[in-house]
Amino acid sequence: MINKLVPSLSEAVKDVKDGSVVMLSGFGQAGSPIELIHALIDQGASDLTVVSNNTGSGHVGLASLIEHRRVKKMICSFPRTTHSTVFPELYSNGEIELELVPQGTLAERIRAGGAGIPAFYTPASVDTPLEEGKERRTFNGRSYVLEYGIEADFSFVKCEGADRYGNLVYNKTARNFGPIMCTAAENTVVQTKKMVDLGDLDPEAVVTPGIFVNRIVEINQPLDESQLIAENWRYPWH
Amino acid sequence: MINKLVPSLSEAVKDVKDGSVVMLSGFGQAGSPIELIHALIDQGASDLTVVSNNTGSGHVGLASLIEHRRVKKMICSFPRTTHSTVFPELYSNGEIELELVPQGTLAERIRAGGAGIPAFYTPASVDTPLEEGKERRTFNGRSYVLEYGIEADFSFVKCEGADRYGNLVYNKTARNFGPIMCTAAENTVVQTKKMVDLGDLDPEAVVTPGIFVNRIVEINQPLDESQLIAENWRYPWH
Amino acid sequence: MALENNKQEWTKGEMAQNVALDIPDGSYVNLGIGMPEMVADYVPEGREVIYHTENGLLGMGPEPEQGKEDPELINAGKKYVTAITGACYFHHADSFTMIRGKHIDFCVLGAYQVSEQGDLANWTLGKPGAVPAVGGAMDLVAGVKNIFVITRHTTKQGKPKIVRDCQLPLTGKGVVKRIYTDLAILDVTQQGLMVKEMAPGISFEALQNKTDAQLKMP
Amino acid sequence: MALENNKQEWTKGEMAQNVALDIPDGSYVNLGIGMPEMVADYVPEGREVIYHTENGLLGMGPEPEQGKEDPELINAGKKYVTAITGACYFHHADSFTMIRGKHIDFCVLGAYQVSEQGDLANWTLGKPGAVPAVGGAMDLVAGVKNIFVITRHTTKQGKPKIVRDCQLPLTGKGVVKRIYTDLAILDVTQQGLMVKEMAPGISFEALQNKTDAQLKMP
Repeated sequence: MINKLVPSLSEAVKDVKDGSVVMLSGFGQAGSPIELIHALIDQGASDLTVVSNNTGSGHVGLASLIEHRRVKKMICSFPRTTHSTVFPELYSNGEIELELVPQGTLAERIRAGGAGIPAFYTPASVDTPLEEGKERRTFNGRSYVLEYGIEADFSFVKCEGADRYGNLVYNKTARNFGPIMCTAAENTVVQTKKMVDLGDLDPEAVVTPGIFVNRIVEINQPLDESQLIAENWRYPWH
Repeated sequence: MINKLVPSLSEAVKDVKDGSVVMLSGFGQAGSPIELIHALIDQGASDLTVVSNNTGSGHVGLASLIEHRRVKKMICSFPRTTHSTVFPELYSNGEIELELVPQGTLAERIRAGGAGIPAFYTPASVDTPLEEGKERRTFNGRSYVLEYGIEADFSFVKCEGADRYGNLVYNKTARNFGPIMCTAAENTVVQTKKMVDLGDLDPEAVVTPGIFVNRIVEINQPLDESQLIAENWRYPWH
Repeated sequence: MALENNKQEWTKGEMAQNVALDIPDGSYVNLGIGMPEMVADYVPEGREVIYHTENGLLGMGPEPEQGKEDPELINAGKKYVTAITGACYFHHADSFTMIRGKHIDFCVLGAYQVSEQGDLANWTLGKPGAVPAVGGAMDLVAGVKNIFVITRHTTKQGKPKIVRDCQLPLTGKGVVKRIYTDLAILDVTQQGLMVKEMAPGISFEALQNKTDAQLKMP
Repeated sequence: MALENNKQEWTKGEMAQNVALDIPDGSYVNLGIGMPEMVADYVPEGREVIYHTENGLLGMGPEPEQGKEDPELINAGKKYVTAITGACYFHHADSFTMIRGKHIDFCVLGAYQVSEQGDLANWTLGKPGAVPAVGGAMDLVAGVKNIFVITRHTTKQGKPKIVRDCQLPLTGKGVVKRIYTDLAILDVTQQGLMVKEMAPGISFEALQNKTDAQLKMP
């Protein structure tokens, strides 16, 4: 019988290894799998390459993972936000690598990784400093650059509802990178606000088909990152 | 005010031109916009390049369009089915061109066309006769071929429900090529079984966002192709 | 046909069962048109296997009862099917993301010819003037983790289908992992075609005689 | 600042209104972070304009009432927003299909510099050690049908932002179609920068004096 629900966060993240490539869903706070990230801090893997749109805020979630020096390299489109201090500081000191990718290219590279497309051409970044090192090619008189699919060892994704097959639905703009990251990892680990019975999700409205999901952990009341930041929390809690 | 509903089939297809590239949704009968195709026959445009997974059955729908000698070239993955005689006959006589594309490559080329991706690499067709004429390239020790996005002048798509913004939902496996074809045409023309009020479609369950749709025509009771074929109908009716 | 010792070759049902026994619980499986479809009838008790059909359904169920057919619920062979509880629908690009992106565990396909290197020819006989049709076959062999072939060991004319080199146009090169015929189960390995199992009563010599490719016993 | 004849340059609101007037009924529009967001406040009566935010919402509505903020309903600037009736959600790859695939009609962006060829620099000042952040800007300028820039005509230090050639790192080359400043509306054409409209009371000479690029009257 198929049942992808695992009993604990530690079980869900147990086999991340030093050097793993880990995708983290979310656009800012929305869709960020904060409990899975904290479990990963507890688990201890380091030298990670993290693929995520941002670099976290305050001293919780992804910012805390970076602060714990677990991240060797960030692949992202927007490494600073209002309350991000951890990444900028390490970056200025040359203590963390950054691969800056235009947001649409990042999304398309993740989708390509999940779809068995090794590389594709896109017009974004042509004639800009981010074209540097990329192969340029002309189609129908317009210039494009070659970009490569990204595959990860793990994707950590937050969603709204899941069933035991791994079918997922999301909430509003917390969907963002979740569905494509589910497709692009060897192991996709999901935290859901609720587990539902098989058949409770409308087959026409499932966003992530279960085939893309390996493990699910139920976190009914996920932490509110902006509240934690406003109250100056740090993970581990103190 | 945005209202993409048009009053008639003839209005919906009025500006197809000789030589247009037209995508037709559907996998066999499921999802085939048969009323729009018949309206196109009546409209009269010829020398069309048609992108569709199959080539139609019997003497209705796409088969009838081909039988009326309106199609110069088919781009498809599976040009024969149980009841298809029109295309095979013309093809054997050298009276219609065929670009045979593996089904996944066809889907990805349509998606790429809609997503502003001019070209991508795929492993499908490597080391087969369908690799002929394609550029081959190695990534991480594996061979891939270069494939190009397809853009159309028109997409004709059948769906289940639509609102005046053009948001669409589909029915079961009639979804197939519809959503990607909606993205890949200059003009996307949709036949829907029902028009619903704005707000009646769940924003989390919309499959085709309205931005991809230009015109909608409501056909409450679309023809049943297999029944027409069983009863030996031909379009125009006789 | 009768084999030595009055034993029989495997029936179609037994061939399908041989395949089904090798597909573990929890697998995602795509079944080709024809004999491969029979595999779904032999899933052993206690195993949950999810069927993918490339026209946009994960969780394909059995044929509907008569009178309950839905022309908008079909499989890749355009036959009426049902959807199981927990199924979901998606469009063609997402469907081939599953295929090309190595998310499907097993694909069971028919064959015109399979070579000892695992080359597969199953999409066209390449006859001049005939309409070629490829469908999703080339994507499946390029993207699914394990490609199983189920086929009669020889053609109706008695010619070997398991060959040294395919004469017919290829679907993919070096893609087949295991071959299930009415006479044997063969593994494609770096050392060549290994006989994993033979139908009861057939000898290795008799099997080799019906096979163009060189067979090996492990 | 006061202009000749005691007339004033356009206010931010007037600048946003100038943009809004040029966006036809039924348009799909993406608004950049900051001043561009104000454009939504000036849609003329009777026009229906649909806002896209690249983090996965088509049909973005105004700010929520206080106390009704939803941390999972935000815009690209990570501000709380609402969704209009008829809105829909989608993932990031689909969102950038809309952008890259030329489905969005207008994008209104801020700028550090715009050149007379329509080159845009708006993502980084390129200072050593600073953290570069690009977001969706390069995709937007590469894919949206019409790129409008809304910006002060000069920097706070009075330096021209409309320049012969951008000194700052580019977001895209030859991408801007029209520039809305507090002093003028400028069209990027093959003949150069055409003055479409000037703020009341400013002379062409005064405008040219505050502009590094060569301006032309149509």
